[in-house]
Amino acid sequence: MDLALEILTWVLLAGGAFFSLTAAVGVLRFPDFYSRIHPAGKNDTLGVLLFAGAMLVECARYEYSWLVVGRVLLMVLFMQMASPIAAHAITQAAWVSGLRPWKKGEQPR
Amino acid sequence: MLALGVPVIGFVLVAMSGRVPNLRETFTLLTALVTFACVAALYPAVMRGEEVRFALLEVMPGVPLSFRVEPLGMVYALVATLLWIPNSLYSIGYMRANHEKNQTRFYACYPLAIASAVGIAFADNIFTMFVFYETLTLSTFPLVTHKGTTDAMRSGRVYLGILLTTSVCFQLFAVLWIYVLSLGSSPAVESINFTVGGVFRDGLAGNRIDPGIVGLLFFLYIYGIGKAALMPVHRWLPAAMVAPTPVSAFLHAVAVVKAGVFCVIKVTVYVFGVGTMQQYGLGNWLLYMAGATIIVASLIAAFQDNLKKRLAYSTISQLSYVVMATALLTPLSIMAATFHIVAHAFGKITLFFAAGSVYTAAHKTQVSQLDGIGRRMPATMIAFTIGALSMIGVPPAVGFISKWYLIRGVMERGEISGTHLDEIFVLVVIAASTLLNASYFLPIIYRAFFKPLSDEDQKHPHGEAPMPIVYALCFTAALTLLFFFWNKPATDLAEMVRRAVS
Amino acid sequence: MELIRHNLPALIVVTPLVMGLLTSIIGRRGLGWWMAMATTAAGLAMSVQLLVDVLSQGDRTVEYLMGNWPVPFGIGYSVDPLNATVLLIVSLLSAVITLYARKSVASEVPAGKLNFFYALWLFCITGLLGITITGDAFNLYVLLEISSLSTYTLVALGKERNRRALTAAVNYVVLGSIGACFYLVGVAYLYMATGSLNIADIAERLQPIYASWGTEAPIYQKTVITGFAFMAVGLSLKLALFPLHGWLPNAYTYAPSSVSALLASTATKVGAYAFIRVVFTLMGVGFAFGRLHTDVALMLCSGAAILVGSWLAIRQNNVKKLLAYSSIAQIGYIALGFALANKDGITASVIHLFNHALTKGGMFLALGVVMYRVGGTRLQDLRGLGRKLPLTMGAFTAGGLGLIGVPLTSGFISKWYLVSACLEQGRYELAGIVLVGSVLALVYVWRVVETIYFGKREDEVTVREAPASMLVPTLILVGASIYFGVDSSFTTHLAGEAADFLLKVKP
Amino acid sequence: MQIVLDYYNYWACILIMMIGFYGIMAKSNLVKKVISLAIFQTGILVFYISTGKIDGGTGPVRVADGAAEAVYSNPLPHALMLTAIVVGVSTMAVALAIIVNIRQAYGTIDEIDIETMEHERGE
Amino acid sequence: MSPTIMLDVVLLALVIIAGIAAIEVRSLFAAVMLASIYSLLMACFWTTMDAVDVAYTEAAVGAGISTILLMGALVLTGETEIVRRAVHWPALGACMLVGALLVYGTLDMPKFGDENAPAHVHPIYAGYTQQDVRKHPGGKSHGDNVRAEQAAEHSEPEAHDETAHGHGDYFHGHVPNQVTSIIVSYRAFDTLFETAVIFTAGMGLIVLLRGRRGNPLKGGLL
Amino acid sequence: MSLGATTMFFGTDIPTLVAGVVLLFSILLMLVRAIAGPTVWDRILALNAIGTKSVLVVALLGFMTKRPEFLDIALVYAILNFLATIAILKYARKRRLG
Amino acid sequence: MLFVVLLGFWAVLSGQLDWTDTHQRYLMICGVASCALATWVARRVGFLTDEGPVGRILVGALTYLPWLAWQIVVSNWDVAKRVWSRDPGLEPLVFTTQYEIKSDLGAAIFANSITLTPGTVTIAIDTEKKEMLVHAIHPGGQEVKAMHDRVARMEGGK
Amino acid sequence: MKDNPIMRLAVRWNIPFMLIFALYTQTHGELGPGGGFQSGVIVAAAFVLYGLVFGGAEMRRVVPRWFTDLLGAVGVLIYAGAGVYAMAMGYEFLDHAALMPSNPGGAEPWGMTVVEYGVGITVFGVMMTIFNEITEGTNPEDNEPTDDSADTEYGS
Ligand code: NA
Ligand code: NA
Repeated sequence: MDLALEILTWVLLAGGAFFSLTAAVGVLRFPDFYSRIHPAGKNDTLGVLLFAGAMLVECARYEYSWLVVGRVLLMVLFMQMASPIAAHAITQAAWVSGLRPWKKGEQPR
Repeated sequence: MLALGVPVIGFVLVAMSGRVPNLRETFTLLTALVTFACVAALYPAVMRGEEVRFALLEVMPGVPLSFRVEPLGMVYALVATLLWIPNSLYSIGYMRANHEKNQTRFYACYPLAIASAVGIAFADNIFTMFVFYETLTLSTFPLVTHKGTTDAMRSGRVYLGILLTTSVCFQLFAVLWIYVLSLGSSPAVESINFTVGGVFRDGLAGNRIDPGIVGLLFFLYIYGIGKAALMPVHRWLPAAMVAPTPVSAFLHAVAVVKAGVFCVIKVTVYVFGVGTMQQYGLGNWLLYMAGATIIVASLIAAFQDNLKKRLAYSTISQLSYVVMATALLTPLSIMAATFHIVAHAFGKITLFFAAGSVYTAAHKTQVSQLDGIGRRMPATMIAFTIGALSMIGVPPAVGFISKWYLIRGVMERGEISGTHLDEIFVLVVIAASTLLNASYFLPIIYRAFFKPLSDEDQKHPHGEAPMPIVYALCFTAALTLLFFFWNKPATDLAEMVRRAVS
Repeated sequence: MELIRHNLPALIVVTPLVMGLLTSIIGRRGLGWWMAMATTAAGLAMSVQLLVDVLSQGDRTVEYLMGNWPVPFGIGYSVDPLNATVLLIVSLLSAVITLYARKSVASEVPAGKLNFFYALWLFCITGLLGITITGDAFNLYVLLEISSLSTYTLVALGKERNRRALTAAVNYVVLGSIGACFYLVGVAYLYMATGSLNIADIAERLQPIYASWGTEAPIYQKTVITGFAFMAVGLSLKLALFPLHGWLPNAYTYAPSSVSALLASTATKVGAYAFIRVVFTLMGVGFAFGRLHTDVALMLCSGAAILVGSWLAIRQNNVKKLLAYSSIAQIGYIALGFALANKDGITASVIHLFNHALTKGGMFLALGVVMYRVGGTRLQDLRGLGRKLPLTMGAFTAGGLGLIGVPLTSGFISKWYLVSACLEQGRYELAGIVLVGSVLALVYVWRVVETIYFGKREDEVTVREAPASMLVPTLILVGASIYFGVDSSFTTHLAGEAADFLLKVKP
Repeated sequence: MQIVLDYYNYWACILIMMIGFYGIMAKSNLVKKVISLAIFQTGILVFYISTGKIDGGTGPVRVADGAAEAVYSNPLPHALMLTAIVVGVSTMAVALAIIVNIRQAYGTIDEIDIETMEHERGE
Repeated sequence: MSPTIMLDVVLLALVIIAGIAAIEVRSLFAAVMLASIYSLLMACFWTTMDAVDVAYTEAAVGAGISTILLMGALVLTGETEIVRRAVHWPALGACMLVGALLVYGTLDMPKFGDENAPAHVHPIYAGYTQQDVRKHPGGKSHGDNVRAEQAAEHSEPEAHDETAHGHGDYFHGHVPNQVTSIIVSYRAFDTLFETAVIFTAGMGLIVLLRGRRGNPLKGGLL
Repeated sequence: MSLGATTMFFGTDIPTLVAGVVLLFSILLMLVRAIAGPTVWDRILALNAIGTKSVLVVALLGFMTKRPEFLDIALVYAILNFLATIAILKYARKRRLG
Repeated sequence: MLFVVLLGFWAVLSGQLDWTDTHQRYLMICGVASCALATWVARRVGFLTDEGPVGRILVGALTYLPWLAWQIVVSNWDVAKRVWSRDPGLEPLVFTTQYEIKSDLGAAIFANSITLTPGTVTIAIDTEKKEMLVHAIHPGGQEVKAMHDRVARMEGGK
Repeated sequence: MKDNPIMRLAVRWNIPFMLIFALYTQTHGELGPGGGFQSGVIVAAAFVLYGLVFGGAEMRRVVPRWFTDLLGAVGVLIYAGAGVYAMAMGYEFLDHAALMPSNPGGAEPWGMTVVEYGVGITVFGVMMTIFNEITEGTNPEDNEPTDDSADTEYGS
């Protein structure tokens, strides 16, 4: 049972790390601001969920108090709320400032 | 120590009565008279050989501001306070006649300067002497720059610059050095107090101090006393000629340069000790330096057309007489030096009064303008003649006496040392300088009395200067003559100095 | 009373802090000044009492434990003759300058901000007093920062008169922060080597470290040396020791008049005190001077400070700046004194802390009057003021004589001891530099004095003598400076006690 | 090599301090100077905090069960650095306030520009 | 070796990159952002160093205050930097000198993480972490006398009895956070002045900024 | 995070460590974006993303050192990162904060 | 209601709920006071005054959230594939979408959901015209209808 | 930003939770990380967030300027007051034992609590002041008086 839980944490951690890295690579590779916001603002969201999952499993394994569980949940909740809001706010600001999206075939910028 | 307090009170009174000129000048004269009276009152005690001591306050632990009356100081104090009386009188006449500005500041500074001079005269230790030496410089600075013109300011800067720089860099250095040497359980120096026979005797005898260092200290002292105007630190004196004539008289005769040479004698006698100096052969270079100064200054004086400048260079050479006499390091020569302070003071003040009188009455400053002036201003020019004779050393002027003692001093030194190179040098200097003195004073007298008035002067008739000036002038001229015949107080005191030295 | 007396070391620092807070809340308009005045007066009384207490102790120390935690666990204050003297200097000067500040500040700072001005003023004083009294190396840093931070703001307030105040302030912020940071780095290295922050405890724990250095396995040698180096450089920046004086001239010149006076008379003094404390109590003379020969570096720096500072002062046309450069030279005298590390040297240093505070403070106050009445402090603004502001200018001149070190002024006493100390150590060249410095001082002071008394004014404006509230403090300071030149028994006694304490001579 | 590993934290903090110090000296823009100063200060923070670290130690908050066996990192440097951080940010606030005033008075926040302006005015 | 050493090294590298970038980047806006990033990374580093309170504070200061401050200042000062030369050699020299001295001093320090470093064997380390520092004993101080009287009045033996409370722990209420116990109890005096420093900064801002008329940079992107 | 099977061989928590290093590596990539720009929006984007990842790093560290109560730090991070993003945005849009 | 939620929040954070311990008692009192204070401030800043049927939306969210989570996983996978593929195949476009959600809260949830799912980002909301400007990295991202309907239903209580 | 419903909501929903979090940080300072300083910052952050979105003038309606200015001083006064109280009771400055003479050890955490409140209040006040001052006069829509004589003193 313990080994199963441990393997579960590995999987979740690996998934989280994978999506985080994906986000970063996306931010580097994508051609313009508007397309970068997709991996940056949100591939994280899944990454966060997976990491949080790993932490919760950990809580179960070590029987950390419910306070720790509560904190993990709070953290996830807050980040899932804040991250799209921030992403939205940034794109809106960029849009209002006059930045226009890259079209297929243009030079990346 | 009333002698010190009175001038300070006088300063306050003068400064406060600035709005009422008559009151202010009354105070000035009154202060002068009372101060002289105070100093003179001490004379009998000194003659009785009593110890008059007074410690004002302890500025730093072990470094008090204290006073002691001894014969040498008495000579200087008497001369300064006595001559201040005619000087004040003369100032009043001069300042009124020339409508000078800022008279209150002018009169206020005098008492301070005199207080400083008295302080120097009666100082008990090298610290006290240094303190009053400095206050004398500072209190005379406003007098020198009295006119406030750019020229006056520049000269004032030279005056202050040279006097303070030398005193701070050399004299203070020496004072502190001696102070530091006097610390500890077996000090190299007995104390910072003036001691008969000097403070280095035991230290040198016990090998606690190198004679070279004593020599260096002596050097520092001599050049730290810039008021003695030994070349090459004499530049301040001609520069100070920009001041009004009463001030020049004050500088040259009453207080300032006298303070310089007085300090030289006092330090030589009471700090370094004549015997010690002689034993270790420390003062010889000074003899030559002073001799050179005498000759060079006299030569320069001979080529000056400005009357006051000529007098200034004459002062430089006369001061070096005192220094040279001191440097001979014999009891008689010290006596000569002491006496020459008096002699030169009387003569020089007369000369300056006369020059100021000429400026006030005729607005002339150059020697070449003086043709025939003796007929219009006979009193002034006769006084001038007396003063000049005293400078040259012709009897019956008082200058002769000091030269007499000086020559006796040279002889005495010959007996002591056995070598004669120094003595011959001194004698040659005396002879040469007498000739030179004559060569630059006699032409003036000749011009004044025997040359006709120039055409220019015919158009501007004038008489004698105002009465206070003439009175002062006659008084000092009379003193110059009188002192030749009745000089007991001075000789007695000088004699006491001689006895203390030998 | 007994309660107050026991808590004096804490009260002396806490009172201005609390009063500063209250001042910021209720110190509107005039009240701010009254509160500052009452506080500084109380501070003066307390520091006098503390000094008396210290000197009456057999071991010449008064200890105080904050929160009653034993040192080195808590922060301890320890008062000895040296810092009791510096406390007296700071509280005396701050009281007199506060007395003066009212009108001057009212004319230079917007009325609505006076409560904050006086609050910052009191905070600055709190910091300075705290630095002086604390026995904890890190606490010293915090107090240093509170005084610095309030000083930056106070200096920047000079912007109402001249925008240069702002650049001066920002320059001060940068250099002051570097200084504080260097000090902090130094503390870190010493903490590394000893594990403590209490000055006395560090000093004790350094002993075995020093002892190991001669052996084959020296411990923490490089660490301790580096720690000391950083502390020394940091504090030198704070005390504006040449060549780290860059912040000082403009800060003093463009700050509001009272602030210049307060800074000139107290801030660098406290910096010098801290330096002395680090060298003598924390690191020990044997290490700092004996092993590292920091004294040689200090002598070089202070000699250069005397000559260069005076030389630059000569070239200034703004009299405030002239005084600022003169301060750099005077700091050189102070540093030179303790670099000599003999009794006369430390005595000279401490006396000069005292005397220079009085003299410079008085001169800056006199200049504040000029600012108040004439509106500028350039040389041409002072022309011919000798007749119009006779007392103020008299005070300025007297102060100037003190700077030169004319006999019977307090400056002379300092130089007397300093030169004696140089000669005792056989450092004739340093004695010469001190004396040459006096001559240079003569030149720069005399330029101003001449202008005051012999300069001609083109504009014949009517300038009245200073109001009594400004004149009296000016005269107090200059008068004291003269008094301590004529009778120096008080200052020499204090300084002697301090020197004995530092050199561990048993009383 | 060993010395690099033994002290790697210290090398990093020295590097950070040097970066900050360079910025303070080299940058004429005042805001940049302030940022550099902040970086310099963090270098010191790193230094202190590193001194407090103990291998195998844990954060100096007592673990709930059994205080005896846990090794805590030294809390003292942490406490000191809390103060230092606060002091640093306060200094930054005041510095920026002055810089804002400078911008208003001079129209620029470049030190060299300001000096040139004052020099031309003859100060 | 601590398990976090890898993270440590990587974090430090990131911190250094961010620091250099913040100083060298042209746009002040970018510099402020990079400073903010720098601060975030720094806070991660504090956590690896077990300095939880410092991390907490760094987060509050770095992400919260200083970003707002710098941004606010940029509003009022403009954001372009004039770059005069690529490398300022004298500054580089000075910074090398400082660096060299620092390196020199580090060479014989206790090793990083060494539990036998003087700082950790000094009694104050044990005192703080075990919280068994006792208040100043003896009757030297006035306070102690008062305390003794009060103790006599109340006659509560456990208040002065070590054994009654385990390890002679002075913090009877048990303060688990040792950092907090240092900053507001052992060294509360420091913190008092730290608070005063904050307030001083507040006053400084009021005095220097309040009452400014007009914005020097009217307008903007919108 | 897990000190079970893996620690038998390595004495340390390898999976969490690897996850942490990967997170830091992605921070590095984001940092490159923040430095390179090119628009201010790219930088803000990168800042925000770095903030998110830092929160994760801190949280992971808490678990790694077995002190999960330090999650508070992660929380405060998340909150203040949001604030910083909004402030910077506000500035970037309006060139003012008030 | 907010007060109760906040109390819960406090309890999760604090965990000091032992009434017998003096210090914990103090902390609990603090908690209640804090919640009261926070509620009061929330009123002051206009919390819950103009957001619409909050209660119903929150209940509806219970079913919506799991669905949303699945959507997030799917779209994340999609973006991840693009990131790692040699040719990301980006054809970005900006489009507007009308919405019929009444409350601000609903609109916000909808907009956030669009943003949360990778591939689409809400650029702007116009509450007057009831339309949103959305950026998508490929044309397939235009399918937001399902999401809209769910949110609208949630708001409607069905 | 205040015309954007997302931002409006985000901020309004966040504020109470941030406040609770801050007060938690404040009161649990001696149990876990954090304390007065961090609490003050978070409380201020909540209002600053509000100010960023709704404008400085609106924020100052919620938290008046005189109030925050005052708090800066009040916090330090509370802190120093704790010390002065101890002194007045015959203890050393800042000896928390003065709060509970019968049980000095037990008084320690209470004293710490008191001074932490002082710190928190000051930090909150000063953070708000910083935001107020650094943003003053930059919003052309604000028509608040910024005259120094009217505003620089508390309670005007
Ligand atoms: Na805490
Ligand atoms: Na705390």
